[in-house]
Amino acid sequence: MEIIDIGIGAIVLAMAVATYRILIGPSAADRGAASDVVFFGFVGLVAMMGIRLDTDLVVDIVVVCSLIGFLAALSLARLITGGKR
Amino acid sequence: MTLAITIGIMVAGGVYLMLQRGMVRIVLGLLLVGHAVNLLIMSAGGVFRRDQPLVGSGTTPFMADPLPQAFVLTAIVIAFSIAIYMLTLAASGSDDDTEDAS
Amino acid sequence: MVLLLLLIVLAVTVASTPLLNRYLGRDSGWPIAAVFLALTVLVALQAPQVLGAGTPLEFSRPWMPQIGVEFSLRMDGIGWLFTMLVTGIGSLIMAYSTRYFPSGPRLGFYFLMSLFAFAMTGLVLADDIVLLFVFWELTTIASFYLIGLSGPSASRPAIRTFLLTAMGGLALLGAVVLLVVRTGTTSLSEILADTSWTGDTVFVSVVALLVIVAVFTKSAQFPFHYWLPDAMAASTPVSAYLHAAAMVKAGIYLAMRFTPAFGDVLLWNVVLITAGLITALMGAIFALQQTDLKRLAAFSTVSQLGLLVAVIGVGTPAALVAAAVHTVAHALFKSALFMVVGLVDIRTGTRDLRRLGGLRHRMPVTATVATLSALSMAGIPPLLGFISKENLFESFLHAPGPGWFGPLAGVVAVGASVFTFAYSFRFVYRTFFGTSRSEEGSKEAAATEAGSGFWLPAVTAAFGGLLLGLTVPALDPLVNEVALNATHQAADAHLLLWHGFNTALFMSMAAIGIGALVSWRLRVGDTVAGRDLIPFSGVNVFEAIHSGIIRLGRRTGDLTRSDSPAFHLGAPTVLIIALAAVVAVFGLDLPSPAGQTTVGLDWVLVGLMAVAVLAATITRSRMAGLTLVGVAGFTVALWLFFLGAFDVALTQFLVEILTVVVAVLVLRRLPRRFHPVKAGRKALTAVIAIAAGLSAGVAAYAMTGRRELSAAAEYFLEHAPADTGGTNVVNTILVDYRALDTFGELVVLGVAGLIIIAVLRSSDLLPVHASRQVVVSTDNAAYPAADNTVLMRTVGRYLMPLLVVWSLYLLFRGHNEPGGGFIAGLVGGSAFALLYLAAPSDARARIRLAYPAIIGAGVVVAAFSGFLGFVDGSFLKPLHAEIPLAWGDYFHFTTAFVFDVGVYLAVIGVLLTALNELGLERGTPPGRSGTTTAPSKDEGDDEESAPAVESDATVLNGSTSGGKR
Amino acid sequence: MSVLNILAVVCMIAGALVFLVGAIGLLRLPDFYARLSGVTVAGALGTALLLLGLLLHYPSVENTIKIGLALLIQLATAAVGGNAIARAGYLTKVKPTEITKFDDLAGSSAGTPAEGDGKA
Amino acid sequence: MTYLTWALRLLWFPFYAGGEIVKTTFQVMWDIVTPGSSATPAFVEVPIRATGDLEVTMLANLISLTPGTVTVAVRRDPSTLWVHGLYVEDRESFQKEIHAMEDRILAVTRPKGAPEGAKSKGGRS
Amino acid sequence: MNSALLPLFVAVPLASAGLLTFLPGPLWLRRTLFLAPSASVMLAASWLIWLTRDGAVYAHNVGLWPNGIAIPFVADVFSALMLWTTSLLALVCSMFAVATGDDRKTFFAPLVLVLTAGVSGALLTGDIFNMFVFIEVMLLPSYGLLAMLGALGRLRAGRIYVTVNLLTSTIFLAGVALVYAAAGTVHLGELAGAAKESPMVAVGMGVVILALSIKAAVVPVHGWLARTYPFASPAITALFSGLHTKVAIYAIYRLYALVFDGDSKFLWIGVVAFTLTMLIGVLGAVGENTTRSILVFHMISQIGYILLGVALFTEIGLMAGVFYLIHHMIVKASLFLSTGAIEHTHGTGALDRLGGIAKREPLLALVFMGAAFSLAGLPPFSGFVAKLTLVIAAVDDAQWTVAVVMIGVSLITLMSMLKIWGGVFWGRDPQEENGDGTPVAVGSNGSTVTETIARPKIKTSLIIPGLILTATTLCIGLGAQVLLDLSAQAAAGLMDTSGYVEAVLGR
Ligand code: NA
Ligand code: NA
Repeated sequence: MEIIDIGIGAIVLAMAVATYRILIGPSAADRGAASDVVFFGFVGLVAMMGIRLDTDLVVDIVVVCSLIGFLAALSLARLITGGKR
Repeated sequence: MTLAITIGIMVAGGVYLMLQRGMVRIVLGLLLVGHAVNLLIMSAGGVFRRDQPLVGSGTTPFMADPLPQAFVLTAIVIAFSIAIYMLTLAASGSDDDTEDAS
Repeated sequence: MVLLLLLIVLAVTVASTPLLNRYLGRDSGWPIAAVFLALTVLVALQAPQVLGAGTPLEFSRPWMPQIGVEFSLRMDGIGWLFTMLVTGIGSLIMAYSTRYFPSGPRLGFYFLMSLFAFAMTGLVLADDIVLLFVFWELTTIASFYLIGLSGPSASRPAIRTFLLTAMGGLALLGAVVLLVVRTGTTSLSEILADTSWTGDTVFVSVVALLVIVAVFTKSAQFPFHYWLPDAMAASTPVSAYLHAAAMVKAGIYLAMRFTPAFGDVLLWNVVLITAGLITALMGAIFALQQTDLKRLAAFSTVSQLGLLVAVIGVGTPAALVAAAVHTVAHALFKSALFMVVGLVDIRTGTRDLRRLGGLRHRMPVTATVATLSALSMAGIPPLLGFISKENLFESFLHAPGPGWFGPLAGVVAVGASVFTFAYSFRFVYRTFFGTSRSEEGSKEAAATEAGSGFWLPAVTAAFGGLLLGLTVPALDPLVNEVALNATHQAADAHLLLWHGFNTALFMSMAAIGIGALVSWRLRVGDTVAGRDLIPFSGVNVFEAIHSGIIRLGRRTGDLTRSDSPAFHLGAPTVLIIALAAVVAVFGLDLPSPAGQTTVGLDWVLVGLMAVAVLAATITRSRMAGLTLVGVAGFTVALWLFFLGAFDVALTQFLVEILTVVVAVLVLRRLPRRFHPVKAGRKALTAVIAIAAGLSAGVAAYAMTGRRELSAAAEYFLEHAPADTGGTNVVNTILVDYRALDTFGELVVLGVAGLIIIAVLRSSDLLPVHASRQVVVSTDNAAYPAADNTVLMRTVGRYLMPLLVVWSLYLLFRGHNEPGGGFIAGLVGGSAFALLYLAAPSDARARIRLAYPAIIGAGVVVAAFSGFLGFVDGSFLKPLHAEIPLAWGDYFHFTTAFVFDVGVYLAVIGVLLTALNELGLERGTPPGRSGTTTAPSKDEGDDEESAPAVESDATVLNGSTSGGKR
Repeated sequence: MSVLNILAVVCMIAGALVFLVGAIGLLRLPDFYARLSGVTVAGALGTALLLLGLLLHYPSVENTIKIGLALLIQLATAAVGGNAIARAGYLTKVKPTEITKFDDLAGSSAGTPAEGDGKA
Repeated sequence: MTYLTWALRLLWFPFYAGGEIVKTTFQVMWDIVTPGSSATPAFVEVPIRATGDLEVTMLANLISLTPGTVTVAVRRDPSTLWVHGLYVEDRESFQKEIHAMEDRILAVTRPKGAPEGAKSKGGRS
Repeated sequence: MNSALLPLFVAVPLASAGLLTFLPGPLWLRRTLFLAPSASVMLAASWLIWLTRDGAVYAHNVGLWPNGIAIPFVADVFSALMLWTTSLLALVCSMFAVATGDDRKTFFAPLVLVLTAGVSGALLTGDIFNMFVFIEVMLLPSYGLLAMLGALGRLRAGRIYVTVNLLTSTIFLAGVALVYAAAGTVHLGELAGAAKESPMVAVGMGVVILALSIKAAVVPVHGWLARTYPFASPAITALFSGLHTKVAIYAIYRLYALVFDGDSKFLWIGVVAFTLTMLIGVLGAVGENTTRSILVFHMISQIGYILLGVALFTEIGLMAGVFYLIHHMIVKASLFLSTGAIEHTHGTGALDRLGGIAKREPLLALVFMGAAFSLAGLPPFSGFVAKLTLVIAAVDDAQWTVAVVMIGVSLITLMSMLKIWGGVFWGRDPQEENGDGTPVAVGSNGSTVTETIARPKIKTSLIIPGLILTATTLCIGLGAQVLLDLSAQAAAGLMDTSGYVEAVLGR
């Protein structure tokens, strides 16, 4: 158990909360917003894992994640509007 | 233990979804089961060694088994390929429903 | 060699029928008859050796040495007898056929008849039990088609006949296999000489029963007798040959052949005698009932075969002598009678006894033939039939078993003969005597005698019976040899017309006398004609069983007749659970864990996964389902991080995002909510799911993590840099050690792209689902796409180059650090995804690259790098080169990199495919116009009608880079 | 453990807590539009602190560039993503909370049609 | 001279933006962790002077990045943003806050800095 | 032979497929690229059979990595025979597709080539993970081929097909994982005999074999096959029938022989399951009413026959099984092609809407009849030898029930073949049955089509592919010793795997 684990736990809890919001909605837009949080949580966790696992290779991964994660949000926005751009 | 529980949860959820109506839920279920099996492959390498297998970083005695990682990578790509095809099937024809009535 | 010559000549005859038919049509029968006649002579010339010296002719060549099967032939007395029948009668029938049919081509008939002769000859000559079976089945097949030749109405009888005789064939196969396995040889003579198996009562009974079934089906014995009248749908020459003289005799042949083994097995004696006599009696009665001449002849055949089977069942040398004589007699008179039926039928146009009569004046030759044959059949001296009947009676009296059995058998046989006399009389009298029962001027009433070519064969057969009756001692060598072959005992029979007064003679006289009385005084035929003596017919029984099996089959098919994937997915799942349960019940000796597999932090992932999966299972919103499974996917990626699999985690993450991107393209066409499922099904599936989860979890816990690092893993960690020049061991496995896996993987990915295109070309995408058509408010500033997408486009403009650069960066460094062709390709593909998503309209989003070509190029490049490996001795063997760089360093180049480029291209190609094929509205398909209104049209996304890649991969307009717009 | 390392951990834990609060906002805030602020809390400051912590733990020029880049991308994309989802919500008529004072967007003029916007 | 101040403004901008984000983040966080809500939400139309793609995007994004406000819709001609604010006292004061942000951004995107008289151009006068 | 060439069995078709996706060229060139790889694979396989006929095993470590590290490609007489037969079928079915014009459909040619490459890879590889990959290479094109061509229900069938196969592949992979967890290797040479020694490996490999059994459509997991195959286009059904389930069967033979070393403990499971498969399959067949659904159920039944060879695991049983496998692939494809020619020309395979074809198409009738009799095990076709040897093997092993079921099933097989024969080739054509000879057809929606429809003549090019295969089954039946010899050699290699192990591990 390291101190950073508190942070990891907090983020995972946050992701769980967001997951709950995805489940209950009520609107598709709510779900989209909450999935964004899950995604941010993932990026944050990767960053923290860099410290936890003692490697700076995660830096590259964080870059890739933030580059790509955008697509998910834009896609979900499209889904909310039923394909309307 | 933890990984095994995760695998169990994913398989249970995946199988449940897979046995429902509608192509999309089946696809989602199969995706979950596929992920679970990927974790099983990781588990097969022995998850008490968790350092990543980059020669020069980390300490060799704790390096994870690289072979399952290669397997999983291949498996992920294959599953992805099939998943997008299955989604295409879900969106072709008249409906993604797979049954006349529940 | 004579034996081989026989078969070769017959085979050549079969092969030449097409040629003969082309030039001779129905007259093909003449040359064939000539060949058969020549063969008859050839066989007859063997008599001194086979019958006189008692030395069988033999021939043998290996056929399937692996199971000991040989192509071996043997002609002993029995073989000689039946070969003579096949070729001799065959010759007559072939000649007869030339006039029976109207002129014109008869390829099917002559081909099948000669094929049958070939098969029948093979059957009676085969000395290998497997070979015998082969010919046995061939005769069945030939019969099937010969019946079927008669047209649509014959198809059902043909099928019935085929199935029944095939059933007998399978019984024979069973016997064959049992004998072969037991004796270790397939040689028929060796098996029959082998006494090791005849002592085993159970075994011998089983084999005997199987052989009996074969005999009974082939020779139309009760309760399988009904096929023979059914088979009368065939043309008359076929009936005369197959269903009277030859094929039905195959059963008789088989029974004779197996007599050495079964002759003193009581089961054999009793079953054969009982069933044979029942058949004889029943057949005779039925024959008497018939009004159709041909059916009369058919039932008569059944009856006569019954007598034959019964007498073989007696099993004594004398009985076999009787059987041999009666076989000959029956062949002659029955083929003659059938030919008479044909003559009458063709000349008068009917076979109905109720319409015939008085033909003796107009068809004197036919009448003579009919009378002679009928007399022989009825057992009147001096015809051969009389002699054989006498011998039969005599033999029955000495049947084995309890004392009363023989006399009873004799009485029944006499009874059958009484009716035989009656129907023989009826046949001749009602056809040829009295006056015509048809109106003046009808064809029946005006019929005249046929030409000599037509009746000559019948005359030959009928007079043959007379001649042999008069010179019957000439048959002594034959019948004695047959009896010797069949019983392995000498018979010493001396056939005579006059034996003096004995029991058999009295029995004959009784049969004739009562028969005459019955015929003359009681007119039984007319009394019983047409009545159902038994409430069901064999045909009905057959059809009932047949349709019963079909119904059962339908039910069996219904078990899995579901189009629900869930059903077909459930079965394997339950099976796996069952396997797990069995393993759990029996337990496994597990080694102890090789290390601490659980880290405290892991539990947060377990929790997250539990939340995500639970939520995914209960939600009914499609979007929630997709994103929640996405969350589970992210959690898997995190797990992979925890386990030190960075490449894999990154890949998993990227795949997860791209799955969402593609899924959205699809989901927007579908209803917003999942289909409802009944509570009962939910509960059932939940139970299965939990059991499956439990199985998987326990298996994962119990069966992994219980050994040290594998030898292969140790090798990779130790040698990867030296072997490959790369330090990212996972990547070196992917592109060096196991490049073949990766090659396959890239093909899979590429093919996914191709099949998406192919399937959509063939079926069209769903129109956006009615309930999916989101009501979008249009009356406000948030609506216009061009203005509101400016933010993402602007950001995208700056991100694009970054994505491209980063993707190339990942491609180049993959060998040493996380990255590689696949990850790089996904990042590069994301650039296109971004372009697609940020475009203000579908038209602007269209990517004008020939993406199938990119996929193909990826495969070709990867294959090419594989071929390069042959330079160094193996496919996909990486080549290495140190390329000097301007600043003095060296760049380590390896063909593994070329391979990675192939992967990269394929990935990009597939992503482009998905975006373009699924993401854009396609031109409205023909025939469906007007039914769908994609909402994008309402929303002003202008539609360009030309798709980027229309024809199959022939367009390569890849010059326009998507990035430029 | 160096000062930087301690700082890094502090940063990270702070980031994680901010993040958690943002996520809790998803539950507590009254309507969709308000909950978007919770998303922003997590996505902007929360993530930024986490990335900063990472940089402090592995300070190097290369990492500074990369993490700076990552931060910039993260903020830009989070903002655009937030906008896209907010707009999608509005277009699909997600009801604002009743305490919403006014809505200038309802019935607002869309302006002159721009190129590429078809007939809208 | 202009370019020197521009460079300074450019360097300062991240700190300004960061400060704004932190400030608003804490405001929203406070609202989240304390019981009840002090929210006074509204959708506000904000006319802006920013014209280029980059300027509009930066402004819209900065609005979205600061918790409590999110850009909902964009119009290019005339340049206007519609912003959802969580704490809107009244339309004018909210627009003023946005325009303050806009000033900072224009000061970065235009070497000459933001034009004077921001409110006079596009305001709802 | 230089065993380094073995990967070419995979690489050449794949490269050709890649080229075909973008090569503009004229039709003849594209068709050459389409047909030539299968033809050359067939030639090469013939050579390979010649080389391995005496029990030689050729192995090559792809990439020349050390033993146990590299993926080995291995060829013995069994895999060579399979290669030969699969390439023959690929070639013949491709010819049929060229005749029907299927080959001009989008990506048809590259997909078929990839499919055959996957098959070859799965047959040659000596590594179970690699086998998984090649099975996927084989399956992916199939997913498309099934859903892009064929009957009305093809999309629904496509969904069942892809989901079931994906689940099965996932199960396969789980088995591979368990094997690796237990044994630390996925290399077949290193795994030789492992399941006999280690129960954990046995369980893992059991899961793999179970997955293969699903792919082979063994009862009770056969339902998917019957609900999917009839909906593909005839050429595709023929191709699938010859290739897919048969690769799974091959793998079951290979893995059980190698990894379980023929362990007699588990054989009874196979005996029970495969006997049921024979029975349920044939009953299902006789209950169906269209040519292809009858044939498809038969496939299931015959899969039971073939697999009994491995369940007996005696020298003669394996020989019979291998012989049966080869025979069945050829015959089944022939039947699908000849009925497919009818379906393609007349637009239906329903027994009650066809009739009297034997008279109009005697050659086709001959082709069908030969294959049908072969299927039912009638002499002189190969099916007879197959059935005979298998029954002998069963009796030899004192499996009385099995032998009885085998014989009984062959009667019902004949019955259902005659059902097709009577419904399609004999009997009256319902189109001509409307009273005074004015042919009237019933439209697909049940309405009566008034215009006269003359039955078109079936093109010879549609008959020739089936003819080739029927001629092959006849030749195999008449000259049975050749294939029996090879099968016996294959069986010997399965009974004693030391040759295989030595070839891949050098020890
Ligand atoms: Na905000
Ligand atoms: Na019909």
